[in-house]
Amino acid sequence: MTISNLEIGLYIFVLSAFLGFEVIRRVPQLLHTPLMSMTNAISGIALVGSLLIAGAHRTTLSTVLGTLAVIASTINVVSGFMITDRMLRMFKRRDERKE
Amino acid sequence: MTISNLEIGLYIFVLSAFLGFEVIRRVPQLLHTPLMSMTNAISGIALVGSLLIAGAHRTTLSTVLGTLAVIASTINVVSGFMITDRMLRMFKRRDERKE
Amino acid sequence: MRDNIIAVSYLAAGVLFILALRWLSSPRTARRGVQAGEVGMLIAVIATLLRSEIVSYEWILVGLFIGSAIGVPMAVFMPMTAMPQRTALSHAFGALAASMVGISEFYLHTPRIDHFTMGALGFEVLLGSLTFTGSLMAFGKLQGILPGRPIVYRGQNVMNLSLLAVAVGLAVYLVVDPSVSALFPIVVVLALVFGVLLIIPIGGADMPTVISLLNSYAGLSGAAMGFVLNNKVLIIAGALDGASGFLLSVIMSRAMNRSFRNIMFGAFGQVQISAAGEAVDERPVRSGSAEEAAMVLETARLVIIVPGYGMAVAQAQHKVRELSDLLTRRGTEVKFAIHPVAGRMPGHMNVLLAEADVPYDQLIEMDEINSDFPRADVAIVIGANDVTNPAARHSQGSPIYGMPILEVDKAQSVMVIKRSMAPGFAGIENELYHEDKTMMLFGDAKAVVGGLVHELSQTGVAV
Amino acid sequence: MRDNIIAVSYLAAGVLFILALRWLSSPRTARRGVQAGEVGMLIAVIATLLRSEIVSYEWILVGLFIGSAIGVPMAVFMPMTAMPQRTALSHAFGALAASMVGISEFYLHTPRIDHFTMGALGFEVLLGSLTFTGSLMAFGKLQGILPGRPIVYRGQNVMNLSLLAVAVGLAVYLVVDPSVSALFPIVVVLALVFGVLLIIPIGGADMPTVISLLNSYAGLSGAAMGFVLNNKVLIIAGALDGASGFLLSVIMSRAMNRSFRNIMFGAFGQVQISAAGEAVDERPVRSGSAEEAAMVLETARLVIIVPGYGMAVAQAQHKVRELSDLLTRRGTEVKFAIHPVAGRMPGHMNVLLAEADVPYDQLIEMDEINSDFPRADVAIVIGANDVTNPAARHSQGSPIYGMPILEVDKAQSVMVIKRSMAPGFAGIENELYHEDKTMMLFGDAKAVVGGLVHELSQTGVAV
Ligand SMILES: NC(=O)c1ccc[n+]([C@@H]2O[C@H](COP(=O)([O-])OP(=O)(O)OC[C@H]3O[C@@H](n4cnc5c(N)ncnc54)[C@H](OP(=O)(O)O)[C@@H]3O)[C@@H](O)[C@H]2O)c1
Ligand SMILES: NC(=O)c1ccc[n+]([C@@H]2O[C@H](COP(=O)([O-])OP(=O)(O)OC[C@H]3O[C@@H](n4cnc5c(N)ncnc54)[C@H](OP(=O)(O)O)[C@@H]3O)[C@@H](O)[C@H]2O)c1
Repeated sequence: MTISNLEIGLYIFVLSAFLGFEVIRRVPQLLHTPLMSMTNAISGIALVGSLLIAGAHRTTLSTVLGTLAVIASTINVVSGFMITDRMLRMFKRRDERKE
Repeated sequence: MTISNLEIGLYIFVLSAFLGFEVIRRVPQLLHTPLMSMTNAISGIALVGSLLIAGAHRTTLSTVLGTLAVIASTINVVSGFMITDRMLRMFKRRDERKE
Repeated sequence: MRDNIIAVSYLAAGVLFILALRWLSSPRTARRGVQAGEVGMLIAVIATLLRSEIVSYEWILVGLFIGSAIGVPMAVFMPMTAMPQRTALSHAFGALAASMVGISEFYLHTPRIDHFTMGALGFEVLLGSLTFTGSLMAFGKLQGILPGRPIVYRGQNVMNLSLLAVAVGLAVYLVVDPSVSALFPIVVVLALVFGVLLIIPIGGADMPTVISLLNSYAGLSGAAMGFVLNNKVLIIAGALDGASGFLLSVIMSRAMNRSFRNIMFGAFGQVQISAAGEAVDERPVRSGSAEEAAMVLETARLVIIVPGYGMAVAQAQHKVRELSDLLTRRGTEVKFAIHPVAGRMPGHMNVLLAEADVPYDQLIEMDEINSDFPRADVAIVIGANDVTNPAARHSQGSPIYGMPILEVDKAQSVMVIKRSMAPGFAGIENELYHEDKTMMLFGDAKAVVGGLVHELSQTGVAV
Repeated sequence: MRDNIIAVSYLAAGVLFILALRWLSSPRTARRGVQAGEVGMLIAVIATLLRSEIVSYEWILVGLFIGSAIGVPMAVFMPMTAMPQRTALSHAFGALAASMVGISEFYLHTPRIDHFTMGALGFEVLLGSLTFTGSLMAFGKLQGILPGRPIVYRGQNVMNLSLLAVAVGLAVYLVVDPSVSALFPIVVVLALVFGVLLIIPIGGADMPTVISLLNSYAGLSGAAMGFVLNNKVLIIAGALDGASGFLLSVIMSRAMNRSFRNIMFGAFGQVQISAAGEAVDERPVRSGSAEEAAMVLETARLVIIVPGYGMAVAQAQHKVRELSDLLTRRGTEVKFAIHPVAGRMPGHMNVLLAEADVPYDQLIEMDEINSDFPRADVAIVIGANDVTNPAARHSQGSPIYGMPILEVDKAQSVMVIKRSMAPGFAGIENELYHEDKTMMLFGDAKAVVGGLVHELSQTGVAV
């Protein structure tokens, strides 16, 4: 990593963190539990890094660790999005209830 | 400019534009006029580019245009911040009025 | 090492600009926002001056000096009523700087410019140049230097669009083959001309929306400069600016019930308002004197003041505050009803009343105050017209149909202060003036409100 | 060309993640948010699979398959009451992935690692490893595999802090001289151990705040991975995650009136609650039967239901909804008062009641409902305790002093459903139970509410 990569990373990190604060503070209490599982799902983006390690096939150690990482992040992605959706489907307004 | 610079620029632009929307939609109507003059002041950041041209002393043309640009952006910076502050000083709550 | 310090400084400046806008979300923190912005700008400028590209400071100092010599008096002496003009002028300066920098960059590097840089440069110079002349035209119209009425002729839209198409086409050609540098000045000139033509068909009263759009263009051209110079704080500030201008024009268009497309394409197809087709309201109009009005006000418990563009024209805000203070001292509750597009600029009424020392917690936004009108004994409409017009609620053919209004007609009685029966910005009649409960107080807003103040202070407090 | 597509895809994925969270700001758009997130993830994964670094897909497929085989059943069969545990487990997985990737990267490039990469790697692996074991411990405590009570011993804080200091020190040493690769496994092991020790002294009930903090750590370690791999979407997602965890823990700490510092440093200095010092309330307690309670409810016009942790324990939400429906059908207005930290997780009560089909516009937040209590004929407190304790308002020595509460004691009459006089999470007595207007209905929440439903449906509608 060069210093300019570090700089770019910092820009992106700072802007995203700011944006995260602004966006998340507008999530109502009502949806705080789905918010938690949604961020769990998004944290599954570690999958990107894991795939790169598992698929690069460089050393046995890295392939094993990479595959473990793929498993762990896939669990997060799959269960995170599914649970969030399952929860959100339950939230209904009074007028939507009798369908 | 390389393609990777373009990519980085796009990331920063998109994140900042998003952040701008989130932040600015929370500015109340009450302060829309100061908001306009504040963004005028911030747009004076073109000063950064202007200084680089005016100070590099490469061709006569670029020095002249650069100096013009420095003048134009300095006007924005100086008058923008000063007017915004002048306006905001006028906004008082009922309990602050009798001071 | 120096490069790292510079990189960190730019990041810090970007963050401070974001904080500056964030703190504008409340009047309590807004001044802190200005300070954040100032510090950010200072940091960015100092960091730039440290850069190795800068070899001589003489012209920089000259520029900074002249700029401050113009900017400081402008800030100190500018009357608050001139804010729309000032904003237009400021966009012109911003766009000027962007295109000057773009032009310099082009001639410094031509003919060895890569495609990407040329693309960003083209964008910067095109937008910058058209925003420059467009904003100057807008300034001229608002300041009254140029005639405010729209200048329209046959085939105007076709001509404007073809001009723009040619300019964009040449710019694209330059991107494909950046060595044909002779095309560049043509692009600049076409863009400058287009900026003028863009504003000609737009009436002075439609300027605020256009100005916001130009704000957004100026921001985008600044961001493009950031791409050209590979400078991230320019990109951040440009994006913030672009977002702000865009949002404000959307807010205005919504509150004015104009279509979003109408706004996006700015001037093209500006709505032609024909007041002719409408049936004339034949009910009589009741005109009253300051004395009669004062008598009604004496017994009121809740009075809602509805200011509009006429208050700005007459500079009546100080007299209005006197009236409000007088009523308050007599035990009457006074509130101000602020429509989002009252006046000619977002937040116009708020700034004027703040200038006259009206506390901002007395300025109530439309959604909140509308439920109070039925309780109000008197609604005093001071130089407002369209924003109170009940036609918006029921008259489907009206140009303001569907626009949310201040429900002044729900008050127990209404007083309207204006000089004549002339229509407002939208050019349509206002049936409110013909209602039984309405009393017209004809005259300049400052004079009439002054008269009310005089009458009210004559009679003792204990009525 | 392919690289450009990949770069644009990652940007699109980042934008979609931001939109996903943005659309969570309203229940109407929230499901669209999930879709945005899913599409973003799909785009990011496909883009990654296109990258030239990936030479073989076998282990990838194995990993994706096993992961889905575990993830899908987990999502389908997980009861809503197990959400806190699931969240903890998910942070463990995220952190595990981050540290596995970090460890691989280290061994792939050692000893030729530059200082910056080593810094980011150290951060990633340290945070990842401690979050991994910490989250597993939290999971164990919440699931009841490990004892829930805090395990405290002398010098614990000193020991934990020194351990952390050693781990950080070694990591810094590695940054300065990345060639001493033998230090790396030591750092990993120390971090893993620290994660365990960090959670040991924290009681099960304090877990939710800690979990949110771990969420934030996991996010930061993901962002560090983005720095190591020079991958921008990882940085964006990590930052969003970090911000979310941080904000939620701040919200919880505020609503629980715990100091911010207390939260920032997580476990250290967990508040020692001593209920002993307090004077015991000697007023008698009035215990009632379901029959008596039903009689009171029959004549009520407005009933406010206050659910708490006990409703979750008893899984009584479906019975509660039956009660609410029954009352509504009899013409009684029913509202639910939701305290921000009722239950053991932010939004806990909302999810449970939504599961039981209670419409969300009937769930009212604290600030809004508090003004309704004086109008309420009956407030039914179902398994809530601390969030209703009036001591928060006046008893300065109390651990919950200053915490905003639901003002149940302002209702005309109060019914409290719980199994005993045992205290809640904060371990303190609740004077509400001793008030004249309070009737205690002892028993498991599900059984008692079921009894109320039974009694109420006996008597005809026309009372
Ligand atoms: N705020 C914005 O951002 C914005 C932007 C663009 C367009 N607009 C448009 O501007 C309009 C604003 O509505 P508005 O109700 O504030 O104003 P308006 O509808 O334009 O009406 C202003 C009224 O003030 C009266 N007036 C002018 N000078 C006066 C003076 N010296 N003393 C007393 N009265 C005077 C005029 O009547 P007389 O000539 O009879 O005196 C006129 O009817 C809306 O149609 C809105 O869509 C607003
Ligand atoms: N929501 C969050 O994010 C969060 C996070 C961390 C901490 N907390 C803390 O958790 C507390 C939440 O307050 P709360 O009022 O919801 O709960 P609480 O104060 O913990 O009280 C729960 C009550 O439910 C009763 N209960 C337990 N099982 C029951 C059952 N099966 N049937 C009937 N009643 C039962 C218990 O009394 P019996 O044993 O007598 O039945 C207990 O008094 C607050 O102190 C808050 O600070 C919340």
